[in-house]
Amino acid sequence: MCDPIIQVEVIIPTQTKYLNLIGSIGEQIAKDLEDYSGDREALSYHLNLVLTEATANAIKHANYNDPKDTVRITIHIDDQELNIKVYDHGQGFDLEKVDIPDFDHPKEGGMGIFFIRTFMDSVTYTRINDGNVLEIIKYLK
Amino acid sequence: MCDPIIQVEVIIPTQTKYLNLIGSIGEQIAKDLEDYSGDREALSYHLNLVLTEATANAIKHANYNDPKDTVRITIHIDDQELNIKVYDHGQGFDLEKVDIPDFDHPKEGGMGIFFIRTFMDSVTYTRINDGNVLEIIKYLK
Amino acid sequence: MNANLEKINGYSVVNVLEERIDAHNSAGLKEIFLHLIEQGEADIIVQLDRVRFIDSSGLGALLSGHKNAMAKSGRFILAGCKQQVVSMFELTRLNRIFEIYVDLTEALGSQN
Amino acid sequence: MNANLEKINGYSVVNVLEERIDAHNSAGLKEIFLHLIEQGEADIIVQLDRVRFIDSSGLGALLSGHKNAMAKSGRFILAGCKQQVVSMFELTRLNRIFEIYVDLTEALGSQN
Ligand SMILES: Nc1ncnc2c1ncn2[C@@H]1O[C@H](COP(=O)(O)OP(=O)(O)O)[C@@H](O)[C@H]1O
Ligand SMILES: Nc1ncnc2c1ncn2[C@@H]1O[C@H](COP(=O)(O)OP(=O)(O)O)[C@@H](O)[C@H]1O
Repeated sequence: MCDPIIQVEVIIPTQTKYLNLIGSIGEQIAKDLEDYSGDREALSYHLNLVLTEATANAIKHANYNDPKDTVRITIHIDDQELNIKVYDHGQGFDLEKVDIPDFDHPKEGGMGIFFIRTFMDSVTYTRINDGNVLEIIKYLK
Repeated sequence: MCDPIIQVEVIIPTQTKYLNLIGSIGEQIAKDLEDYSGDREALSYHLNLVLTEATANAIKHANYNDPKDTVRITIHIDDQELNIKVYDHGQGFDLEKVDIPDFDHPKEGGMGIFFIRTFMDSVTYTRINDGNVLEIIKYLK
Repeated sequence: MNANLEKINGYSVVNVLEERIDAHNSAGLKEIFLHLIEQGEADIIVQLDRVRFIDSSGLGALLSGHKNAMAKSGRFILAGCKQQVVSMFELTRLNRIFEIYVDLTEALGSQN
Repeated sequence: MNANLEKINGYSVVNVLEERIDAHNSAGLKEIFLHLIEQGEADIIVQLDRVRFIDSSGLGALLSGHKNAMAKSGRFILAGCKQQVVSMFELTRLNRIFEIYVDLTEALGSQN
């Protein structure tokens, strides 16, 4: 029973104005999920947030000021899990070295990866041919 | 200047509950379009409507009750135009034979293609390998 | 179709609670009208103030309700339509067929 | 960043008119706070009642406003936050740092 239910692929220029589009797609997908036993409203917000943060990182940190650079985002959903991949063409970074923010001394940045890890079940960042891919999984069962 | 700006591909099961997702993506894309000289609010509604009607047709008329059947929708936008393709796996139909509705004797059905033609600039329906594709174009300049 | 029903001054008021009427829920709306009319409730006001989007199947459901109410010499009134929805009526000339009032109060105050 | 400014009882009230604060408009919000504080207006109320979504950069912009207002011995008050927004403050413990009131009236009526 692992046939994909929904598959979405979006390719956008590295511009923050498209974050709303990406986030909204996540929000809407959560509303359409059948059989999700958890809090659907919360999942809507979380998917919106996770897609926004991951795409914003690909735009902010992985773009050599090439106006033709793009970010590719895929969302695959099957019975078991929701899988998000965000592809960038940057120099990459070490996900393991990103620490939990120090909430006693809050800083303006550095909360994005924390949100992704908090709301989703698995996060990896891997170098591929012409760039990198951040893969995020949320188990639905 | 014909590099694509936004590319979206969505594959959904042939179920009407996903119409909202498809329509919402169109609505949001219209809001993000730069340099569109026309009425952006109206374009939002029209894209929502056109995607909803075209996808609903692929679900209603082109589905042999195969629960694993899917509809594939692509949206490509460049400087010049917005291109929507809706792929179905059905027996097809003759688009040229779909008449304008008779508004003096209104009927419950038969308005979908009329809306698509009214709001967009070009509509074609073509047989391809394993099905058919409805291609809809709206010029942006 | 998410909707609730009230009875006011002899009218069955159908409050549509969805923002969107499309092929996913329009059959449900049509059913509501059919059911009312079968029960002899052919004076119907449809409150559309929440509806931001309607597709061809939604227009079809309203037209079906209208036709069936007329067949029983009832009234079929639309109230609270947003501009986007009115535009769809205009494009299909359904505005010449439906009785349309700004809101429920105007609809209830209207003479047949 | 779509926002308007009012001056009420000595406070600069920033009404955020967006439903969404993300990396696209958060820099603009930060600028608004910086600009006010540079002009000596360090008592700020941010009306967030329209905001349905805030990301990490939006939280960062609020934190920046807070820090800069504190540095000038001002106040930095958030009003009208929706539950989703409050949840984000709670997760990052920013609720311990920000002064938060249900609405503008409560915010204006509060004593320092
Ligand atoms: N796609 C990416 N490419 C390169 N570096 C990244 C990427 N995503 C995250 N990073 C690095 O990880 C750090 C932490 O990211 P995050 O938690 O989202 O906070 P912020 O983006 O606010 O700094 C970033 O500052 C950046 O150095
Ligand atoms: N993808 C499709 N596959 C097969 N037939 C189609 C398809 N799309 C439209 N049609 C045919 O064209 C007719 C007109 O479509 P439309 O104007 O959308 O109205 P409706 O769907 O309400 O009948 C349909 O009744 C159907 O016969």
